[in-house]
Amino acid sequence: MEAAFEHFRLWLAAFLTLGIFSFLYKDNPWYKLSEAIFVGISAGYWFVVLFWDNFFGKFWVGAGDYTMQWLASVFTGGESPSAEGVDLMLWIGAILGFLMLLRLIPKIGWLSRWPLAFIVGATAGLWLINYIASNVMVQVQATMVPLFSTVFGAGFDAGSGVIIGGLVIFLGTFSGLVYFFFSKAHTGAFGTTARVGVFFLMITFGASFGYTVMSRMSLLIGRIDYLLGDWLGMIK
Amino acid sequence: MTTKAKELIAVAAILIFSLIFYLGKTFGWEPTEFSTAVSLLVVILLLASLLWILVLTLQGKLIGRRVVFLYVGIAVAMPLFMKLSQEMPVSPAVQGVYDAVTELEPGSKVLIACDYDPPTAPELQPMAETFIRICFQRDLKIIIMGIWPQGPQQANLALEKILAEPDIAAKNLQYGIDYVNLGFQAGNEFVIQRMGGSFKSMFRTDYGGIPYDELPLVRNVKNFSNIDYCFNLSSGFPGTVEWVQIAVDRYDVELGAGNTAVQAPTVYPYLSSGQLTGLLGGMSGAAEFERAADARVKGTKYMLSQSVSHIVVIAFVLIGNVAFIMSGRKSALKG
Amino acid sequence: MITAIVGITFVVSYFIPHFPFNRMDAWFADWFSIIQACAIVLGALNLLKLSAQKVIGKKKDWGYALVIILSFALITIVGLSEGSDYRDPGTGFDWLYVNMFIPLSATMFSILAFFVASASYRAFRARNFEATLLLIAAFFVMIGRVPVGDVITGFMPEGWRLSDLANWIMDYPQTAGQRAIMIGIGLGVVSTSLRVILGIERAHIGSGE
Amino acid sequence: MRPDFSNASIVFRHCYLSVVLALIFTLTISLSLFAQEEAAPVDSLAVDSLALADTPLPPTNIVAEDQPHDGGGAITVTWDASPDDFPGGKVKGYKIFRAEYNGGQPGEFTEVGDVPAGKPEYSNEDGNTTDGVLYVYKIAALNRAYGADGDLLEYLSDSQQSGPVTSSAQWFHMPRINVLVAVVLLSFFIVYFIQKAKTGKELYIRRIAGMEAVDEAVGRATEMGKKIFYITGLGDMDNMQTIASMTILGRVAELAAEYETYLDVPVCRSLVMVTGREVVKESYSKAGRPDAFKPDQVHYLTDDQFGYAAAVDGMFVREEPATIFYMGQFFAESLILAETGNSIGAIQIAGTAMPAQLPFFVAACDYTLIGEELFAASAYLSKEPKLLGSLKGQDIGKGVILLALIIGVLLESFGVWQLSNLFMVK
Repeated sequence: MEAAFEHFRLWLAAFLTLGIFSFLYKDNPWYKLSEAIFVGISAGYWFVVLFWDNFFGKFWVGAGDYTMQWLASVFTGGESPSAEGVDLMLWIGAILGFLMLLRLIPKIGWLSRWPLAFIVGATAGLWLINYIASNVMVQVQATMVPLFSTVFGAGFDAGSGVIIGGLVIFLGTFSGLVYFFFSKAHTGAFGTTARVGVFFLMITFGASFGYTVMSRMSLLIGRIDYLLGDWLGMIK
Repeated sequence: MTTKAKELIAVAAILIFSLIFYLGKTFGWEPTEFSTAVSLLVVILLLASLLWILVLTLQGKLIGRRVVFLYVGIAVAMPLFMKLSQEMPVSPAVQGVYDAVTELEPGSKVLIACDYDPPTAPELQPMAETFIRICFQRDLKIIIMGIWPQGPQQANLALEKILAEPDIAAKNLQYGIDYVNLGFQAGNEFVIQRMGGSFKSMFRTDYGGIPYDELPLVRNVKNFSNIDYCFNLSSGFPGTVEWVQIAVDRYDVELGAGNTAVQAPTVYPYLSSGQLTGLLGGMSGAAEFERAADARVKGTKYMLSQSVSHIVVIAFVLIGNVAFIMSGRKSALKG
Repeated sequence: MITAIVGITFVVSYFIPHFPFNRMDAWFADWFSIIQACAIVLGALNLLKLSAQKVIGKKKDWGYALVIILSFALITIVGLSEGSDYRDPGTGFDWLYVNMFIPLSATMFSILAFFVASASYRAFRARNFEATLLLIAAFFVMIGRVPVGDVITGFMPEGWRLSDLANWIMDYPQTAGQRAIMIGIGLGVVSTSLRVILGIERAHIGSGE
Repeated sequence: MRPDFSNASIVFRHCYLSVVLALIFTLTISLSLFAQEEAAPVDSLAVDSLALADTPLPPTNIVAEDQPHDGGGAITVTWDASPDDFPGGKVKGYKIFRAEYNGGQPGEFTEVGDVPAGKPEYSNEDGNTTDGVLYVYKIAALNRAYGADGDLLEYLSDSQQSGPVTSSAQWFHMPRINVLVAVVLLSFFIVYFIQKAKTGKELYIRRIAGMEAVDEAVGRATEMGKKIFYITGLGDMDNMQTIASMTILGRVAELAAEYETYLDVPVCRSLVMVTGREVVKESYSKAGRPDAFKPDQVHYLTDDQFGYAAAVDGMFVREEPATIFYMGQFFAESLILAETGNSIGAIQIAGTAMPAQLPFFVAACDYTLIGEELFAASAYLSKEPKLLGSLKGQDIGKGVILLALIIGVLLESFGVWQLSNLFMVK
């Protein structure tokens, strides 16, 4: 029985793997079936994970369970539960989540706009600061480096390589930013700088393409190894 | 014959082919391995077909997507059958890990932190296997843990495989005495930080639920000061960067790391600063590590496929452009 | 209104280390994950509803819609019935994860390798100067990352080989371009956030209250 | 690393302190040389001749202070390294002990942490001190050695106590004042130009190639009688790219409603589905066709990255849309989607602020909005003066940065570092 189960396991995974691969040829029933299983399984997977990890793990363990016990103790006159590790602020999240669910009732569905407005506001506030600090200021500071010396204050000691490198970074950042100007026509000297900026952007894209491409192959090798090795035993 | 019929026949052929080999495997067929001559022939055939694609493209006949797909599939699969004679130097970064492990006294305790998941297993699993093998061969004690949920699971797969190897199996290693798997602990980098105080506070029980104090190997391990070497397998956050910042910088742990090719460059600076004793980067790192340990298995095998796939991509870029320039950049090619 | 107040509170909280402002972002992260957990009920119901409509109406491909419903039901029932240790090895949920979810998602991910090859063949053409730059950068980085690159340029002195060139491209022009993009994104986010907080951009909450 | 002299008084204090410390230090060492026996610290383990040789000298000058700019609950302790703390020296690390300080007497000391050798600083980052309670600290230099029977022995030498200290919370994070200035300045520019735009002043905005094509792309779908797909990416509503994507979706939906073309928005986050519905509904009524809106135009598939990619790929090949938009946060699935879209011959317009995915979109799509352009796109599409004004304000911010870059690099090159320090984020 166990052996039969093991056979089934290997074939199931192989069946699904080949089903997805078959899409490369064209859309077909095998792919459609694998796709439907994939959508159902993965939607269910995340449903379960979010339920146990976020709702149960965060809210229930952190606040909900305590509140229930506390309420029970109030009504029965028993001992109130220990408040260790309890964060009643989590209730706010639960209430917002509940308002979200009110969408299911069309009449009061508009209440769900509150949590949405809250999320969008908080996101805007948080990221406004984070991006100014980490994207703008940190990057500007990183670009402001001495052009002619290796260590700060060392005077004119750098080799040609470092000087060229420093210049390239400065010019690239500068012209790249010029490209992003929206309210000024890209003509004349300004336009030329913006065009240089585009060149730098293109080199960036090329380099990151070349860089990522290589690592993508390893996944394919892993899958083929499963098919030919684990499943069919053709290779070691 | 209609297309539909042809397709059905193709599917049937694949099924029958699979069935034959699957039954073959079940009844104990040996894995296929190409001899040097056959390998050479396959390589020549692959190159010849690339040339043929070049010629076709030059004539203005752009090959279809499906041909490209088929070609990539074959080019990646074939090297897996080949016996290897690819010589590659072992880079200092990889040698660093190997030297650090081999210099440990027998009986030393090694912590393996597995912070990766199945999608990156092709790159990191060979590293884990080789590392575990070296440890067992040199009678080092292994403590496994993970701050990625699936890391310890992957480590178990590796353990299972290495323990089944004849020379390791002969040592008759005991769980709890020679190796333990403490399992996963949620909390990202804070887990590392708390482990600096006490391992037990983070891992009350091991993977299987045995209480920490009932495991002879770790009973006397209080924190990082009782660990002789630490090896981190990482494919993202939290990973090697956090291990360096906390375990190395704050608790003075000696750390080596294995990373995916994508992540490795972000970790390189730690290597030159000495915060890492060594680094295995991507499949090539795994292959070099196997070479250093003189056990060429998965990583080495994968590496050939990896090289071939790189060449294929570069070749496709070149072919596309040669054809494009030859055609006088006039006709916009559509594919 | 809510958006504005909440937004400004979060901006201010960055500068105030005092309680309760120092806890704001941690709280928000917790609240958000709880809201997410509630909202996925809406998403899942929507998926099931659309699939069920297909099955009931016997529309095209209704069989696959049924498969979606069944596989969703299967993993959800198994996962929810197993308690909070649902992820441990040996559970049914783990079995479904390892033997169905992983092969599917790893395969879908690996399909990328094929698309990378076909995109390289088809799209990376030296159409104009910009495209040529992109191509050349990609080419040098790719070839610099395999041993072959150094073999070809082995005659050059150390430090001038292809792998060094690839590193140089990554370290300097690539960094510069990346930085320009990042600073630009930073400014774009700030401006968009302000528009949202000021209520000028309010498409996201739909028509008036 | 370059020193941060932003606070001159601290510099002065440090200089002064270090002179005093150097004196104390010399004294201690000379004393210990003359009288090894007396200076030998009290060992917490057995004091025998072996232990004596292995016991390091204790650290000196323990200073405990409230950790500044925090929410309370943390104390920073610094000390001067033990003379035995050098590479290869006897000190392997330090242990930190803490006791509550009541009525002028320290209570029982307990170990609260440890740091490796060479790092004479500790702060309880987990914030486990209670604000208002007085504490005293002492630091022990630690040496580890293997005894004759192979046991690991620890040798500790305690330092003097620190002065009593308590942790407290502050109301303003001083070192972050530069960020505050940046926020205020940038917001001022943006708000100023929004106000100015409201008065009706015409603003020039350069063309953004991808956005020029939106009309044409929607029109093409109408001519061909095919669908339009709008892909919002993997980000949830707590991501600015998704919020920007939602506003662009609004404009696209408006066009689609005008042209009477079916707009299909498959999403992979439930909150995005809810928001997307509001957005599309609003756009349809703005275009005067509220009856044409169907909630299920915006529908959820799965939260999983590749499950979503598989499903969307399937929809692409089955329904062959004429136009596909990709706006938002994308990861590895970008090329899977864009290549499939390309193979069915759709017009594709993409926009993302994920630098790693931009090259793939550039390769496989007809138009790509790069980084900041994604955030500018909604303003550009709407042609609303207020929104365009914010773009102008953003540009002024960019101008300031460019100017700062030039001046900063020049100053740095000639040895002046103050300007770049202003941009340091703490």
